[in-house]
Amino acid sequence: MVENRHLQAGLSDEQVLEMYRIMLLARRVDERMWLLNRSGKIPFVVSCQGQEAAQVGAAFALNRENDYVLPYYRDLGVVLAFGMTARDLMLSSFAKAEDPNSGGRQMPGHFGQKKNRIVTGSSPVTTQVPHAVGIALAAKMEGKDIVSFVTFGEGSSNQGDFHEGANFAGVHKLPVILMCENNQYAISVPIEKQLACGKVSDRAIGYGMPGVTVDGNDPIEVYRVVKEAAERGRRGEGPSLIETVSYRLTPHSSDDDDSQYRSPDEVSEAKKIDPIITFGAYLKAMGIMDDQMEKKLNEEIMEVVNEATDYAENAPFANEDTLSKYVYAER
Amino acid sequence: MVENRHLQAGLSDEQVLEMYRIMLLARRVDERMWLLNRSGKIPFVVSCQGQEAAQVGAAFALNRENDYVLPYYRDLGVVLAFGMTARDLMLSSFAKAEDPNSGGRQMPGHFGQKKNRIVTGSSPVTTQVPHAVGIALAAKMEGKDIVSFVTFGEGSSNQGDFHEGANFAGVHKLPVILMCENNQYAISVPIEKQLACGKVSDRAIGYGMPGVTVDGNDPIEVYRVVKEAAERGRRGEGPSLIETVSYRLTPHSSDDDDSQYRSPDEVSEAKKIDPIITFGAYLKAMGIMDDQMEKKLNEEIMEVVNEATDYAENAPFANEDTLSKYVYAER
Amino acid sequence: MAVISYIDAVIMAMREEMERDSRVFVLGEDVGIKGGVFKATSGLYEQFGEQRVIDTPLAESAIAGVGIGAAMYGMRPIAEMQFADFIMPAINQIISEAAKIRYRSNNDWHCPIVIRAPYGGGVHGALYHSQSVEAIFANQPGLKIVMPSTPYDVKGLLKAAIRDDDPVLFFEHKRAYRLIKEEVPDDDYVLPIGKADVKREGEDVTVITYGLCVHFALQAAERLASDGVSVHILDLRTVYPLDQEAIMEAASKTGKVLLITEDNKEGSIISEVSAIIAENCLFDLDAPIMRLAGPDVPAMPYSPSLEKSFMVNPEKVEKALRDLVAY
Amino acid sequence: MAVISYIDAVIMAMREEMERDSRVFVLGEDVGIKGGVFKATSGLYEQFGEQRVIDTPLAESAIAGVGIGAAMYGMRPIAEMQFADFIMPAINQIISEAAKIRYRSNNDWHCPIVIRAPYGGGVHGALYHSQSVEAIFANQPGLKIVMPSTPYDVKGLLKAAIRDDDPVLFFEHKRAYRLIKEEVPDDDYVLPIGKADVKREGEDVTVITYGLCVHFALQAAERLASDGVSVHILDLRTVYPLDQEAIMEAASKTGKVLLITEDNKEGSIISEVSAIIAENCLFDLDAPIMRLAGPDVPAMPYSPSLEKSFMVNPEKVEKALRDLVAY
Ligand SMILES: Cc1ncc(C[n+]2csc(CCOP(=O)(O)OP(=O)(O)O)c2C)c(N)n1
Ligand SMILES: Cc1ncc(C[n+]2csc(CCOP(=O)(O)OP(=O)(O)O)c2C)c(N)n1
Ligand SMILES: [Mg+2]
Ligand SMILES: [Mg+2]
Repeated sequence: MVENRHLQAGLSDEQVLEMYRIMLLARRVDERMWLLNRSGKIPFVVSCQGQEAAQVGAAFALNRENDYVLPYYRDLGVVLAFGMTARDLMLSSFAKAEDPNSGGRQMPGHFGQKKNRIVTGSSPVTTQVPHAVGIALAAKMEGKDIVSFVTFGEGSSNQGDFHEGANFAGVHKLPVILMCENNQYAISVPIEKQLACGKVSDRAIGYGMPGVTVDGNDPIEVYRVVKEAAERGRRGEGPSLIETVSYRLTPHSSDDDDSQYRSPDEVSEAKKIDPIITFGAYLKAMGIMDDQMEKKLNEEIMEVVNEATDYAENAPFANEDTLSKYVYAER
Repeated sequence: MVENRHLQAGLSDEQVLEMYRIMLLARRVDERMWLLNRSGKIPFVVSCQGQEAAQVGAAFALNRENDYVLPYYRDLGVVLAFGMTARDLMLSSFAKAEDPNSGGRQMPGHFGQKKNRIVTGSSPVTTQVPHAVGIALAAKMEGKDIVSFVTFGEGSSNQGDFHEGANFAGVHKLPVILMCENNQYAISVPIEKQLACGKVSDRAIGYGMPGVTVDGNDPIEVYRVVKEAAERGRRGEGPSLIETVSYRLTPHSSDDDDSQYRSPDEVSEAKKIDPIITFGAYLKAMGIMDDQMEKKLNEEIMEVVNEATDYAENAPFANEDTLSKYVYAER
Repeated sequence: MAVISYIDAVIMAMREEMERDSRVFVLGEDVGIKGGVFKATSGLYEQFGEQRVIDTPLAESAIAGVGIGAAMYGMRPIAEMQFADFIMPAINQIISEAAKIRYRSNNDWHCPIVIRAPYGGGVHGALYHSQSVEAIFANQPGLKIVMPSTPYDVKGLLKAAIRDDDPVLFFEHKRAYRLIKEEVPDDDYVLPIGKADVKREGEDVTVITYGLCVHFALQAAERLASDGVSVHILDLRTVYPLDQEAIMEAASKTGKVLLITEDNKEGSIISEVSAIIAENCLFDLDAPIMRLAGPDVPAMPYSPSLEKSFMVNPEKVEKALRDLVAY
Repeated sequence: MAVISYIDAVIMAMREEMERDSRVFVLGEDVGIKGGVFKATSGLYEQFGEQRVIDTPLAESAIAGVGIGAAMYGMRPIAEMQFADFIMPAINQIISEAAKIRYRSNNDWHCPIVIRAPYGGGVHGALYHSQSVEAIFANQPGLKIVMPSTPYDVKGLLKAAIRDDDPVLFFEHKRAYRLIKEEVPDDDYVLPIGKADVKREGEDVTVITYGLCVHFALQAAERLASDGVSVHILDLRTVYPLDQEAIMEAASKTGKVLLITEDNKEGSIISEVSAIIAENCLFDLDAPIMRLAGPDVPAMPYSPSLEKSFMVNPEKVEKALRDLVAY
């Protein structure tokens, strides 16, 4: 018999079902984007596939009414959990004026939505780490009970900004959670050519913070460690580094051909432990979801995805006149 | 009875005496620079005082005919051990044309001398770490038995370039020795406000390299660990991180007033374990040096320092016409 | 109204703004107990405490990046770079992040940070403690770059920068810190960012410059005045984006223009000033647009002979002006 | 002699130099087994092995800095920045180190590194995959910046850059990679860095530009030719330091000058070109020095409507030229 792990971790049946729903929504939105890209309707996709469990597990461990998130480009699961909608994401994919992330100015995957405390991001990797530290510092100055949560890839953990940001957070004991979504590749470069340490979390001690590595395919385990880190932060004990290990199930982006550098076998092995499948199986084993519910959930989600696609496809582009707007504050 | 530690470490009596001579020379050159500064003859000094043991101990552990060093601004002991002369250093202090470091173009402490494989350095801290990695990479490509040795302060270990350089060296298993001369202050900022980890060497594991912390006042101990690191590097086992703990006995530089941020007591406590004193005492305890030898050594060194000062003071400045030389290769 | 130095105006502006708005705070290397290596934050640590005057680790990209995060949250950080030369590790944060936050988010987020740094030469600072770095940033829409020449302007412009809703680079000439003094009002005033200022009215020849060179130009103008030559001097004050109207007006007024910068010549701020004139009021000119600048070598050397030969000074300005008048 | 694309010329130049000199090696992100995200190092890994075609960790300051160290040792590294936009974290290494090594060591050390990066827009790359970054570096003596427009120039100039004894930034227009093709000799030739090139002889009006805009200018010139207007086109090729003589000659020849860049206008390369003309051959001009450039917004947006409105194109060039001719 499968052990009930979510209750132990403090998650209700409703919560884990909701987690699964968001993971599935992220996956379906992502898959739709690939279809749209391959049919020439949108120029670019970068995927969350394989990382939904880590993203949604972590988001649920935060205070989604109060905390700040600084997601990286794969974090569909994080932003959906923090209130962004499928429609918002599709508007971004189609680069339409109404896109709340950027009004169609940025590529998809460059999230930002102030009302949900999703902090605007750029393309150069890892710049968001010091931003997360600054937000935690500001919140601390104001005596607010806020944690900031920032993610990045394992390749990106080699940037100077990771080091400088983590060190600053450590010295000032700031409530920041640094989560490295280790998907084992940085475009074509495997982790052995990116880092010489056994685990990304080995870096934590150098910043005087705890470091843990968890199975990124297990949303409950990710929930548990992020929850702990958030509590630590709220208690004034400082930052934490969490590494979630999973596998990038798609090519790096729609511009990449991953058959150039990894074998189809390796990918199909990883697909066997796809978190959408394994977490679905867990919910069934727990009796929280049955086949019929699953089918219904899928149907509902497809409806949402279809509606979002149609809406976004038909929405207008930004007017050319807006090109020069918002360089500086308007008087 | 004091234990004979240098023979155990593989150092002969002559070698330790030579180490002491160079430490003392570094100290006396440094002291002279302060005098010259305070009497208005040179605009700037930055000191090695308190770090001579670490510097000379490390240099002696290297192959001084073959290895490359990338010293930072305090490393008088390293460059003297690698063949730079007191005269060269004084020419640099007086910014004279004949200065081999830069022809008087750079401030003192910005070392560089190709014939001795002392790699030219700049002011922005820690940029030399990736350079050391590149030199090790190049030497490895050419199959040469060369180690590169790079130093920096503990404050500087917070720069992105430390992280990026160390990681590169770790991934490519390059023969680089990274030595952090931890003197407990970065200008006015004490180590607790610079790093949250217990030891700078705690950072090594994050780059898959060994990290060790040693007493920076003990040249024999520093010799031992650097020797080990050099051998590791030559065996193809990759880089090492070494932290030498000592204390900055002077203000940060001639522009600094350290009484603003630390107590005279703290400084005088540290002076009690000044490596010039303690290592001198060790040599006497070992019967390698007696008072008369010490006196003679001091006299010889003062003669060298006097000669160097006179020579440099009387040497000409670079001609104004040379201002535009060496921006690019001359045809 | 007291006579104060350029650096005192820096401190006064920050103190007043910190008193006025609790969201304003300072971060940088040695800005706390030491009060900064130039003493530009002197007294602030004592008055506002270590929560609002933060000694950071030695890491410029984090100083900028943490400041940017705090600014996005809603604070008003003033980040100090110890020397302008050491802003280089923070360029990615400044250009990729601060400058683009409002634009890329379609006005959803913004980034009201001030980044202060002492720049400029003539202090035996050698290559890495003497540079003018403004040209690196003067092609980045979203940024504003302020470079005041006088204590009065320092106070009014630094206060304006702190209240500005967008990122401002505020470069202070380190040689001016204690050299330049004047009367500065004790009360609260701000000066408009983006506006140049006529520092001397004249009829025969126009100088357009900024920073310490304004003073060199004023001295040269005095000397020429005794020979009956009247020099018009425009102080750019904001070097990006430039005040195009003021530039055109100043150039057209006399028809003879000398542009001055302490920076290397090629690709400097005054190149853009020249291009604005050549594009908009070419036919008002009676002489080529002349430029006086540092030579195109990497940065000024330490040795006094070479430093002197690099630096602009009143004599060089005077000579250039006489040549131009005689043209 | 075969017709090859701009990107094939990049590969050919590197391959030939790697065959010729064992000190030449390549390092960067994804340059190895993948052959680069644009395939600009395609085949090199197979031919020269992983020792000479090095996949680095994702860290640009290290890519530049390790390359600089190797260059000081005596190697000839070619460092690839995956996109020019991602050169920002490496700026400290490039400006503080590479550019100043020869000067600061009084010629004792030098740094023969080439840093290649794809730049430019028109590929749906949005803010961070479309930028022109040359102006950031075009005020740094010690650096050379090469930006070729054609496959022939790419091959000759990249080979020259690799053999150069000083650091060279080599920016390749990513939209040109597969768009621009021409005959390129198979044999070994180099072109001089620092020299501009007349791409079309004409009598009535002069265009000075570089990169992809050379092609827009050539197309516009064709259209004007049918109306009897003859356009002279100078391709800068090296944008720092500029070829002042060629600029003056081209400007003086027709007396009407249009300068073009894809970059934001204020503070761009063409500002310096304008300043050179205004300083040296003002009285040869029959019209103001006109500039056509990207608007002063942080970078070009993703949405096709906005990207199109940002980019220079042949129609915009044609219109500007007709205005200038009519002046
Ligand atoms: C500073 C910078 N350099 C290069 C790139 C190009 N780039 C985009 S994603 C990527 C790989 C990132 O790998 P990793 O951090 O492991 O994240 P993953 O994509 O695997 O989730 C690279 C090199 C970039 N965006 N920013
Ligand atoms: C990038 C950069 N930022 C700031 C400085 C100014 N600065 C020079 S030395 C120093 C402190 C260095 O402290 P540490 O690394 O501990 O070395 P120490 O001087 O104590 O030997 C600072 C901040 C600099 N040289 N480079
Ligand atoms: Mg990855
Ligand atoms: Mg220190």
